[in-house]
Amino acid sequence: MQNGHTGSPELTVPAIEDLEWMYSLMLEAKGADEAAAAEARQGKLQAALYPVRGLEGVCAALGVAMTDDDQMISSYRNLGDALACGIPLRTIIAEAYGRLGGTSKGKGGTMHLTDNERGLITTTGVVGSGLPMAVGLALAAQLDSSRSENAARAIVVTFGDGATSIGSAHESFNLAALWNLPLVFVCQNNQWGEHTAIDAYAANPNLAERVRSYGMHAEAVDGFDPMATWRTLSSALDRARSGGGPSFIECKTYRLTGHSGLSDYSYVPSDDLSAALERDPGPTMRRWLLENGYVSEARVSELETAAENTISEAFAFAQSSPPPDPSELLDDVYASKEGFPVR
Amino acid sequence: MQNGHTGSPELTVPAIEDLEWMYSLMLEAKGADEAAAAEARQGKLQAALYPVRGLEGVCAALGVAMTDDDQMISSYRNLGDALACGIPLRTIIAEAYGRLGGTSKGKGGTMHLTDNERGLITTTGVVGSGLPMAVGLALAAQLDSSRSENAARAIVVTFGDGATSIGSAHESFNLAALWNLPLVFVCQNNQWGEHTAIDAYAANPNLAERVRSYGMHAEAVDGFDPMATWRTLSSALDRARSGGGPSFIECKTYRLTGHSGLSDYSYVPSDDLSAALERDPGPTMRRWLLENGYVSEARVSELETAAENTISEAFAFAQSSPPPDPSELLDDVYASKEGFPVR
Amino acid sequence: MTSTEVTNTQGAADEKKMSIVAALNSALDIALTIDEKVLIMGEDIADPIGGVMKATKGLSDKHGVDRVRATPIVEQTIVGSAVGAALGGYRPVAEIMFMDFLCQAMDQIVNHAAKTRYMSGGHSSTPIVVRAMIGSSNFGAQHSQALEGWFMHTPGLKVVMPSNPYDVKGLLLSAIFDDDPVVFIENMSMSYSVTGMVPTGDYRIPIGEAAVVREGSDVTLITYGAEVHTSLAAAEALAGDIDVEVIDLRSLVPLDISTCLRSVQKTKRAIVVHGSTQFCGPGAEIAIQLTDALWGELAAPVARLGASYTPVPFAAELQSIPTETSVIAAVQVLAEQG
Amino acid sequence: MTSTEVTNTQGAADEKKMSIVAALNSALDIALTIDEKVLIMGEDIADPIGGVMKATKGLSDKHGVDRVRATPIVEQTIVGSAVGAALGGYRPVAEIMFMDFLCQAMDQIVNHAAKTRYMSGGHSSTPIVVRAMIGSSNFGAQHSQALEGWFMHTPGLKVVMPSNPYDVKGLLLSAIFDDDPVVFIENMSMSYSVTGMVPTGDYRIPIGEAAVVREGSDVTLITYGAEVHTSLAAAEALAGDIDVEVIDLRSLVPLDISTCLRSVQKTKRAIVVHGSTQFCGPGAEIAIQLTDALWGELAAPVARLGASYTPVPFAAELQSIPTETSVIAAVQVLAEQG
Ligand SMILES: Cc1ncc(C[n+]2csc(CCOP(=O)(O)OP(=O)(O)O)c2C)c(N)n1
Ligand SMILES: Cc1ncc(C[n+]2csc(CCOP(=O)(O)OP(=O)(O)O)c2C)c(N)n1
Ligand SMILES: [Mg+2]
Ligand SMILES: [Mg+2]
Repeated sequence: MQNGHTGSPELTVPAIEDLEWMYSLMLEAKGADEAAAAEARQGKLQAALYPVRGLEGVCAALGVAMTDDDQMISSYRNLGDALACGIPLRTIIAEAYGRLGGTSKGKGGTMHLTDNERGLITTTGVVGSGLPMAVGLALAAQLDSSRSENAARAIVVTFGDGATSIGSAHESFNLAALWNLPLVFVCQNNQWGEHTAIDAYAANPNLAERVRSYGMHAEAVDGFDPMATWRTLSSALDRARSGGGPSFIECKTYRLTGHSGLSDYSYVPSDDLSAALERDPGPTMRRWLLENGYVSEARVSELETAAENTISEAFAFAQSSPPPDPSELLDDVYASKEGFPVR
Repeated sequence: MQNGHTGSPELTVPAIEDLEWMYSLMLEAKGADEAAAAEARQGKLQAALYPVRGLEGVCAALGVAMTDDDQMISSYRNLGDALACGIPLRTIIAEAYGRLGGTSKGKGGTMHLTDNERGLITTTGVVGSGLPMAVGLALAAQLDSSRSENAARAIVVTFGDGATSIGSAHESFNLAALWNLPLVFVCQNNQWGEHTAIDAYAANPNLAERVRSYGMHAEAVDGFDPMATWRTLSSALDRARSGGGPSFIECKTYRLTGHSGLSDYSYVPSDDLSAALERDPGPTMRRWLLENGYVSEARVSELETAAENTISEAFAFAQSSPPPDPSELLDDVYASKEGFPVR
Repeated sequence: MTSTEVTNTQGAADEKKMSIVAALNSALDIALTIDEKVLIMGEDIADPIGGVMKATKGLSDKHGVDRVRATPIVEQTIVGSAVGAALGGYRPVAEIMFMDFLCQAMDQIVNHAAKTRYMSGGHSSTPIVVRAMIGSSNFGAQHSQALEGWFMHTPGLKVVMPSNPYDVKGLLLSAIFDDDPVVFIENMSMSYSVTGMVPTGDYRIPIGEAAVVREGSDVTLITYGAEVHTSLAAAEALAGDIDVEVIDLRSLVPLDISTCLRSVQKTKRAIVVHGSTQFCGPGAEIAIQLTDALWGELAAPVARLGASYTPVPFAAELQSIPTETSVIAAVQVLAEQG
Repeated sequence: MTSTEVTNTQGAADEKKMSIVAALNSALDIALTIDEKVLIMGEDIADPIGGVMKATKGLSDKHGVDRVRATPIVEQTIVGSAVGAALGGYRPVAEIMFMDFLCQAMDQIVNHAAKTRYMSGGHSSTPIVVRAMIGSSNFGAQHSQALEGWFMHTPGLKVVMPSNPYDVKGLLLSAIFDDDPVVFIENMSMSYSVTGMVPTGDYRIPIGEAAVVREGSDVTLITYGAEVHTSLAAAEALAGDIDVEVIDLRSLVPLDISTCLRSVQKTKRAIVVHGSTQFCGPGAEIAIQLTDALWGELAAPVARLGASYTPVPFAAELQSIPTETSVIAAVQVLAEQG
């Protein structure tokens, strides 16, 4: 998240620096995804990759809406979320290479980015499993704020549309509402769960409507519109921080690539895909920034160049970061190694 | 279920023989629960017991609404459900004593009554776990009916209000709706999950409203009114059999005893309990039968005596039924014993 | 009853006769009192009922329903939210009624609690305790499983399974203040029937130390949980004839194999006795470790006596779990061998 | 590759080179064709994608989406509805992508599928197959666990874990038509890389028969799944120096201990090699059974080589699972012993 930015919803648009940061995040997410896929295709990177394409605007909006104190739990499709927390791209990429410079010393991999200082508390590779953990993290936030004068913090959990099918999501919605937790459920609805379209797995694909019936605030927003998403997320986060309870925000987008880095997506109806590509959030934001005069062509180019540099610097850093020593295999299983079997 | 009764919803009330059968079931359920608790109190019966008290009317209505072909999955609070399927009380009680004459040869116990011929396909002791199995059983029914000229059958799954919290329920609601299954979710809402009242565990205690949002028919009915319950269940079952898809029927009652056979329930607010006892379905049905002239006082007494006899005969049968031989320990783990470890 | 050193930080002199449930309650009360980061979550745990076994009786009244939280029936989310609260700086204790229902929470225990430290490269701790109870055959096959073997087979978890009120309290306090996730297993059969003198104050028993609960020279019984009592009864019955040493492991991970080795080096004969399924169970691990370490020194193969390869039967006549009689028989067979 | 008799009921002469995925596909296709009660359920299994590993490619087009059903992301209900459909007379195959996600379905597998026959006093059968895949460290610790030990420790389940296309097809067909629930475990690392000649028609390999896949006289490696290949490679590397026999267990429940005994009676030295965690894992059971049966005959303790007591690390430099090198080293150590 942007240092010091409070995500106030009274502003119609974020401050210029935040707008620029948003656009940069979108560029970095897209560019890094592509660079990683290229590396994987050449066999130079052995990692599961889940591109953010289509969700960049949601991640960017989240990054500005969250304060430094807010915390997040993310899932495997986490590159944009990690950037939203302010994690430097190079530690994200180093983790993908399994290097010591990664967020988790190379032990977790792409699906398990963690940066406690920057508020990315954990990342799960299991669909839906972030939600119960977010309930507990929000409970911690609620208890903390009831005990101290410090500003309340909100918890964000991100997950896909497909995750709403699984039992843990249901249990968590009820509990968050029951306990009035400072929790924002950010559903990154890209209309697909791997190869299955939402209409094929949900009897009622209106997810916000479903979650509203638990007795919590739930609304859908156009996730291809970064400003609208920012406003909706900001007010959900404000509500959470001010004791107004949890929200479910369904950010509707469309998946602009395959499910994973190298996977085929010829099954995606081409009309739907091209309609979605028309609304590709990066180019949309670029046009909007220019048309509304928030930034100049020159500044946009500057940001674009900077993003490219950040990306190449990140890959260079990752590739030159040393891997963990084989002897580290047995570290970090427990707080101390004493007494445990080695095999 | 009553032999040959088709549960047609056009009738305002069931046939006289069905009404009598309903009243008898209610008497047997209540009387058997009490007799079992007395035996347990004296240390003569070592079994977990979950009395049906308060739900007798729902079970009786279900028994008449279901046809012989319909099938049920029940839970630990199953005595009334088992009677609804037409299972003789004596095999139910023999199972509670762990005897060969029980529905499961004494191997399952009170929480695991099974009688495939009479349509009680399985009984689970795990809250909520019956629902996914019912989805599969309903799928079997749907596939069978698409392949044969035989009458379609409906599947019933019974569970408590507390079970609606757990993840498996959510997954099952969506899947039943998505696949348009011939399945009736019968929620036996007695307002309590063990010691926790529904308002203390559900942010929105309007369960029918919650399930409606999955895109299926959902309605609440007064479970203390056996006729209203019968009508609602009958039409849900008809809808299921005729391809109209699943329903969620929330039968609202109140728990008239403790959670389990011998458990304390002083925590239940006494006003609520006495208000509920006013509506105790057995006495209510008795009055209604007499007031409307469906049966005479004499016939009612006859039914009451018959029920008492059935109960004492059931306990006598159970107590005289032999236990399984110790050597049967290793039987029934697999279809054949060959090759498996014994310890 | 145990040889373990006791760290008694308050009211050292005060002792009271306690059931296992009372010992649990006392440990939880102390933990809630001394550290505001301690939380308890579970079904029906708030007052007035205070838990189906009453282990939390009085605690929500005393410490508030914010910290002693009754939940809906959501095992997965009870454990999952404990994991989340732990990541948020708390020390949650999740109560799961019957161990069988841990099946609902395996993802949070195994994929998350056990792995967050490792997957974060050591940056995160998940100090949760999952308390769960092994039921009894009166409840049938879904309320009576002993599943400690699964958790032993899952790196990242500690596994504790005490046999008496003193150990219960000292180990539960250690578990709560341990920085790793602990699966803490209780036996329903002992909850009220096993009592003992327990200090009323705070003391800790280190996780990972076994106790020799009966000395003997002929055969070693290595056991834990409720089977400690079965084993001790068998040992008493055999006294004079066969001199049986009994080891109460108390913790399964870390496993105190040294204490076992010292004993079996002396007796040359050992049986591992447990209530969980014998096949692929804890006894296999212990037996092969002993065999390996004492190769050439044993008088007979290390034997095992676990539960039969069946679901737990309901009928009392069907005995799947070791009994005093079956332990005695196993000891007699072993004593003759070799 | 195996010594098992083949029951080939159609097109006996026809064989084709198949990957493991092709063998799975062929088995499923045959099962769907010969018995209308066979169903398949799982995430993304319908065409056009035909499953994330493409094991069901073409099957929903051929047999209909009624019988090859793509589901929402609901592991618990995939397995639970398989149990229900089985109780309703069908033979469902539930596909769970990664074995780690079986954590979500443990209740249905363990509390229900494994126990319905017993709890019903033998009145019910639950003929389901749960197919699940062990992933790889490239996916991290939540997509790479080998959990067969849990299922071996659960009475009521059969557990199958084949190593090659021929066995995959013959065992999957047996599993589908078996009247008991079967957990059928695949290794992602072999899905496409291991190929072999496979009959195109129907044949069955009995569940519970191991195969001696390499004869040798000095040391026996007892293994299954992907580690069969690691073990064979190690054996080849040692050829001329140490003569290694390799046993592919193929099924873990029932466990063919007789084939192991015959081999170890000859070699007097054995190592159990597996990809699951060594501590409290399958190797412990096999090792102690061998020790017991061959007491006094072994030249050295039965050794084990399983995964380290860690979550599976992501970085390629960290090796938790047996490798050709570590198997070779273990064989060399054992050959020197005794
Ligand atoms: C419990 C579980 N089941 C299955 C998977 C395999 N899987 C990974 S991503 C995915 C699709 C998830 O869809 P969605 O929630 O919409 O998120 P998206 O990938 O579209 O961002 C599946 C099925 C998993 N990781 N966890
Ligand atoms: C998964 C699971 N968690 C907890 C329990 C213990 N338990 C048995 S009954 C019950 C309450 C269930 O309430 P409800 O669904 O309303 O049914 P009722 O008992 O009121 O009929 C609980 C918590 C269980 N059997 N299964
Ligand atoms: Mg999606
Ligand atoms: Mg209830």
